[in-house]
Amino acid sequence: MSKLTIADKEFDSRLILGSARFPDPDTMRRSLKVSGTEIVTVALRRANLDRDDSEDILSYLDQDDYFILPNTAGCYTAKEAVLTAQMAREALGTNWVKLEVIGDDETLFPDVPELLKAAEQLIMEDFVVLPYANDDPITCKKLADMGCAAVMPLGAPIGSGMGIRNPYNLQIIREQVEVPVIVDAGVGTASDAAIAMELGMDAVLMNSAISQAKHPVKMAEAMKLAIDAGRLAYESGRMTRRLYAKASSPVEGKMEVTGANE
Amino acid sequence: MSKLTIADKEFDSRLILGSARFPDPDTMRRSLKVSGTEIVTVALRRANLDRDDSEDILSYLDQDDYFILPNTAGCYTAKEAVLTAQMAREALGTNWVKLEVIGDDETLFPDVPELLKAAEQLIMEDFVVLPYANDDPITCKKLADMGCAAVMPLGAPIGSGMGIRNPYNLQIIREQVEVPVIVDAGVGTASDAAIAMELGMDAVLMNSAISQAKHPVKMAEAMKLAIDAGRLAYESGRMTRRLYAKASSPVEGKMEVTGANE
Amino acid sequence: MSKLTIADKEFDSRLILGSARFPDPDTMRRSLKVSGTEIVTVALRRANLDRDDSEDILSYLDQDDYFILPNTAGCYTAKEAVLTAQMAREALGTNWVKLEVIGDDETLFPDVPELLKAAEQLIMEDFVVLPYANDDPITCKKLADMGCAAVMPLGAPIGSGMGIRNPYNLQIIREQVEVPVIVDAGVGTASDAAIAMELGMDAVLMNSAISQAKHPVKMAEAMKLAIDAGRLAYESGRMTRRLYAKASSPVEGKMEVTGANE
Amino acid sequence: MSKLTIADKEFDSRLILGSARFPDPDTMRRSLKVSGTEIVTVALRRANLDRDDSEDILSYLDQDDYFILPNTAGCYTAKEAVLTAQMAREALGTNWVKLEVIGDDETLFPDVPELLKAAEQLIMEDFVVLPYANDDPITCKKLADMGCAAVMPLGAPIGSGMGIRNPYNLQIIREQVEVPVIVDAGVGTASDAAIAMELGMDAVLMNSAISQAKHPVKMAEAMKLAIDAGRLAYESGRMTRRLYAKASSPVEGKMEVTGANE
Amino acid sequence: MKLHVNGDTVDTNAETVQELLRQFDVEGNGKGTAIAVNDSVVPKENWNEYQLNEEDRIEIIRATQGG
Amino acid sequence: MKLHVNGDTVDTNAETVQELLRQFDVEGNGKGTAIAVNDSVVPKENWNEYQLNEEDRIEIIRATQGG
Amino acid sequence: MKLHVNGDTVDTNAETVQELLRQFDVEGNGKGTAIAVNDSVVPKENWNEYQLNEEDRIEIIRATQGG
Amino acid sequence: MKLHVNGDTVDTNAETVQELLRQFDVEGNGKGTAIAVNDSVVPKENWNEYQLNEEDRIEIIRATQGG
Repeated sequence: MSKLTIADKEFDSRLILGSARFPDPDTMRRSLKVSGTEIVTVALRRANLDRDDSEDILSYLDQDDYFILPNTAGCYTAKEAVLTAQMAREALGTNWVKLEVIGDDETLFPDVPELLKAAEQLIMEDFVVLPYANDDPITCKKLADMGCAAVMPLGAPIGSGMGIRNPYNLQIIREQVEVPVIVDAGVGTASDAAIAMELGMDAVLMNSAISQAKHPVKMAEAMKLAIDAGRLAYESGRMTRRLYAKASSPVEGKMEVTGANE
Repeated sequence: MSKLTIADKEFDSRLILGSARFPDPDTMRRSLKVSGTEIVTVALRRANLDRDDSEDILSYLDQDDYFILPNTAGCYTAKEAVLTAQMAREALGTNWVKLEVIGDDETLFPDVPELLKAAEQLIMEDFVVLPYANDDPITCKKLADMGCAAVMPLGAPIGSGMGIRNPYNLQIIREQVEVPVIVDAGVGTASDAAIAMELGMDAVLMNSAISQAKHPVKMAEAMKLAIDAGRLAYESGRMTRRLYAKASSPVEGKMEVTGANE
Repeated sequence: MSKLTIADKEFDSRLILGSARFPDPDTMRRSLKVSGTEIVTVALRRANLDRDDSEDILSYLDQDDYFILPNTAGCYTAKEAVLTAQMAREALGTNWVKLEVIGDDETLFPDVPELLKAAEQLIMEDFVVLPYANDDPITCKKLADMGCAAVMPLGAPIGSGMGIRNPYNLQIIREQVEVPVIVDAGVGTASDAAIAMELGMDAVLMNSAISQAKHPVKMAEAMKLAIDAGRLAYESGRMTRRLYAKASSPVEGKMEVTGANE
Repeated sequence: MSKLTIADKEFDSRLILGSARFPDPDTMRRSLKVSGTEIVTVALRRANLDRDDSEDILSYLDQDDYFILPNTAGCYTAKEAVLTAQMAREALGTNWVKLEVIGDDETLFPDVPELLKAAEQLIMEDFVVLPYANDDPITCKKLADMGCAAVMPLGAPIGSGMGIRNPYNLQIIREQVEVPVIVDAGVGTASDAAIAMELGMDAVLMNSAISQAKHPVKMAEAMKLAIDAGRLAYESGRMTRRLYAKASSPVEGKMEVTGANE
Repeated sequence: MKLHVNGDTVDTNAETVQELLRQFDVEGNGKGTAIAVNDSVVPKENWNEYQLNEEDRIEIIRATQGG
Repeated sequence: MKLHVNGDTVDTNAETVQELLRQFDVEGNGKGTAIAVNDSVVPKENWNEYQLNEEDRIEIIRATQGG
Repeated sequence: MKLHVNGDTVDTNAETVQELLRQFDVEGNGKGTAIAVNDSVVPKENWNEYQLNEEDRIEIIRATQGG
Repeated sequence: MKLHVNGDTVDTNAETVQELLRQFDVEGNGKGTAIAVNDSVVPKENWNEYQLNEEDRIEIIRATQGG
């Protein structure tokens, strides 16, 4: 199975995970481990100044040696997103950023002009930008053309688990850009991830599908396998579809039975 | 991951493979091995009396220690199918049979009355009967009730690669019978197999999806992973679907940026 | 729009309606009228001997001059179905029958062997048989070959409103038999009916989609239009599908604007 | 069936047609007439100065008394689109415009920032703006909020005939904006149009589905019926879906037959 | 005489199908009704003379709403 | 005077938009035609007096079939 | 003696199934082969003594690739 | 001096970013924390000398779980 290259980094796993909404930190750690992921996303939030934040997710992720990808979740404007990315760079020592600039909090769909503006500025500031985008070929092409390291169209709304709602658009995007295409959001179960990979996507980023499953660790394993299954199937060149049947057992050499066709 | 039990036998793999239409015997052997399958189907055909059949598939399967499942492919009547099963028992020393009684050679759909008749007689003769059936809850229930060891509804026509055409019927069948439900035929790529397993199917039997892929060995690996992915996802209890988004990153604690919402 | 011919009778409408489960007889009458249907199905049940059956559906249907098609709903065996058909012929003076022989009362799927047996006997007794069948090409072909006047595969379970679950099977059936193919059961809304007709089906038989809508009379009109729309679209020869766009406005002769492509 | 109101105008028909790519002007005129449409779109192109443009589409449309809606097809920038709209207003005496600002000529998907910019400026110049948009709730909401008279998300790429690729997004858009939602592009056959209307869309704009059908006039009639069917079904309140069957014929009062259940 | 009519046991003096129907007030010449005795249809034209016997199972059915 | 009309370079004596249109036989009062000079629309009522200058870019457009 | 073996008419001196198999060089004790005479399976242990008759229809089948 | 720290108004004697952090017991040299004053990031190496002014808006943020 071929490797995933984003910017100048090479990854064995084509599964990128979010760290949010797990029942508890231990379940998160075991899920991440089992999933085989190498990249984990984190958000940036105000430090709680009144008490010590006992659960320090970052230390776990650091100990387990993940490549940490900060996001700009919750930002509505380019200005907010750019500052958040700068803060993330300062806090985490990475110039990679999962760029989210959303339009509202009901759909969490991107705000396209603000997203483009933020991407442009962050690229000028030498960030490696991985933008969460609509499944819109034009926006994705613009993002790729301006120098984003990958484009990350959504499969369905964040946290919806609705799967790959429009495989056609993803297919067009895959054909229109050179950089990796990563499906970000929408995957709800293993077959969704496999379908994304079979469409030729380079990776899948997910969070709720694992953290909100009844058994997150088991689902993490399912996702690991599904990503590999889908990628291998893509590389295998699937059989052609046909409306009618085609016997797999040989049709010649059948024995004759008296009265069989009476 | 729980094991598969058919009749009195337990299997680790939930993938059953046909041995037909591989580009060559070596590709077949490697594909079977990589797939992790424990059960392989064979057909029965007239021996070629003019020359030695140089490629003896059976000896390979025997060497590699697969559980061999003879089929009655190509039979149009209960009489033909029963005799073929008896011949298979004699030839292979197994009382297991994948029972196929088809209605025509264009669709290769089962002939329901002949299938039921053949199943009934074979069960009386102490066969372990695994019937290839329509995705028809009534026929499957009859087959289960009369003592078939499993029911094997089709996902789509044999050799069509059209995937799981009617997941609803499979779901109903799964709820209506106690014995294992094995999707036989129709799977074309890895996600099809995962979908079948996520529907709660107990196993998938396939052939062309692997043997007719451009790279069969790679696809065999894809299928192994997809079956496990789908089963694990089924056992994990997937997240619930929702039309609208739900943020995975925390919504509280976002920093404030001047003029962000102007 | 071409006419529908079943046996020796010609119909203008390709919509066949059931008369059951309307909120009240007046709504039924108005729905039937608005739908444009010419054929209405009825069931046969024990007369209530204790009191006068005040609502006599039959008299309404007779007054409004519908072609009445008795069904054998609720029959589980060929014997029951044949006797019911004979009773219907006696009661209604018609040798047409919608033949239903079901396998259980949860799925209401047909019992294939009993259905075939009943059809065979009724054809010998000179009935015009319209059998409700699985979307199974083999069973439908047998029914057509033995002399049924039409075949009526289900789109989805009776009363489920799930639409056309497996258009591929219906398409195969349409190609495999010469007699009219009528989708019986499953249609839930107008587009389902249009889809059935676009697949080349000759007619659609429905009941709950209208009688269980919030506004049955309005839905009856919707269905009338949808059936005609689907049939006309089928006869029109639809445009070909393409993954990419094709401009409808002319691409040449666009005016030039300075700096437009800056 | 309720009427369609856009800006201050009321229309009986919910079908809007393009005038392009018909085999000949007569077929166009007959198709438009049969479709019942009241609004017809036209493009603006350089006059042919070398010879008289013998076929003057406009005069036909005028004679037949359609409400003419000029488009800005082929424009890639806000500047081009605004000038085209101004030219259209001058040429046709209407301040209505179907605003198209596309990103490339392979997908014909909108360029979101340019579209928003053009819409904003045209609204300031008192145009009634009907923008062709992605099926993106955020962009549609911005367009509605800035004062567009309707939003026109695509069902699939222009001229693709792929149908409604992502009904979920259209449903979200319908819930998020107050102005009419018109599906523009993608419809390929009658059921596609019905599906759009059943989703609660207010109208459908199409062109190739009719002009590229084998028999455009017949397809125009199909579309007229499908639009009405879908709208009526939407207003009727469809039956609820259920996985299992529900008998429509009464279950009580069935006669008893000896040995029926043996 | 004891008969089984539509699943109920009935004591009656009726000796023919026609008499039985009259007893139950079933409008016998109307369209929409049919009679079976012991799983065999009795055609309308025979109702008048068809003799009933002790323990006969009689089904009187009518057309009703159905899908 | 040299003008650029619909992308072609044209040598003309026409001094106003109206004269240019007459030269090209474009029916100037009919509905469906519009004129822009150097990316600005020239309203119909100004065609008569609108003076053209050397190197002006003129677009003469008409409504046509479109989707 | 004339037999029908796998659909072909064959003239043979073989009197038992075992002899017939030997004639065709079919490895009779190996796994994967079965014999039917006139639509009935002849078990391996009977091949030696099973007498063939004029016009018998014999099927010699083997396991092969199948789906 | 009055500052706005993470949205709350705070009265403090701290004169530099470093002092402010110490006051809040925020582990200042650890990975995972960043500071902005009036919408501009203050790099770690400047915390020590960065002078705060009355009414400054300070954001102290940390990496946390996110998708």
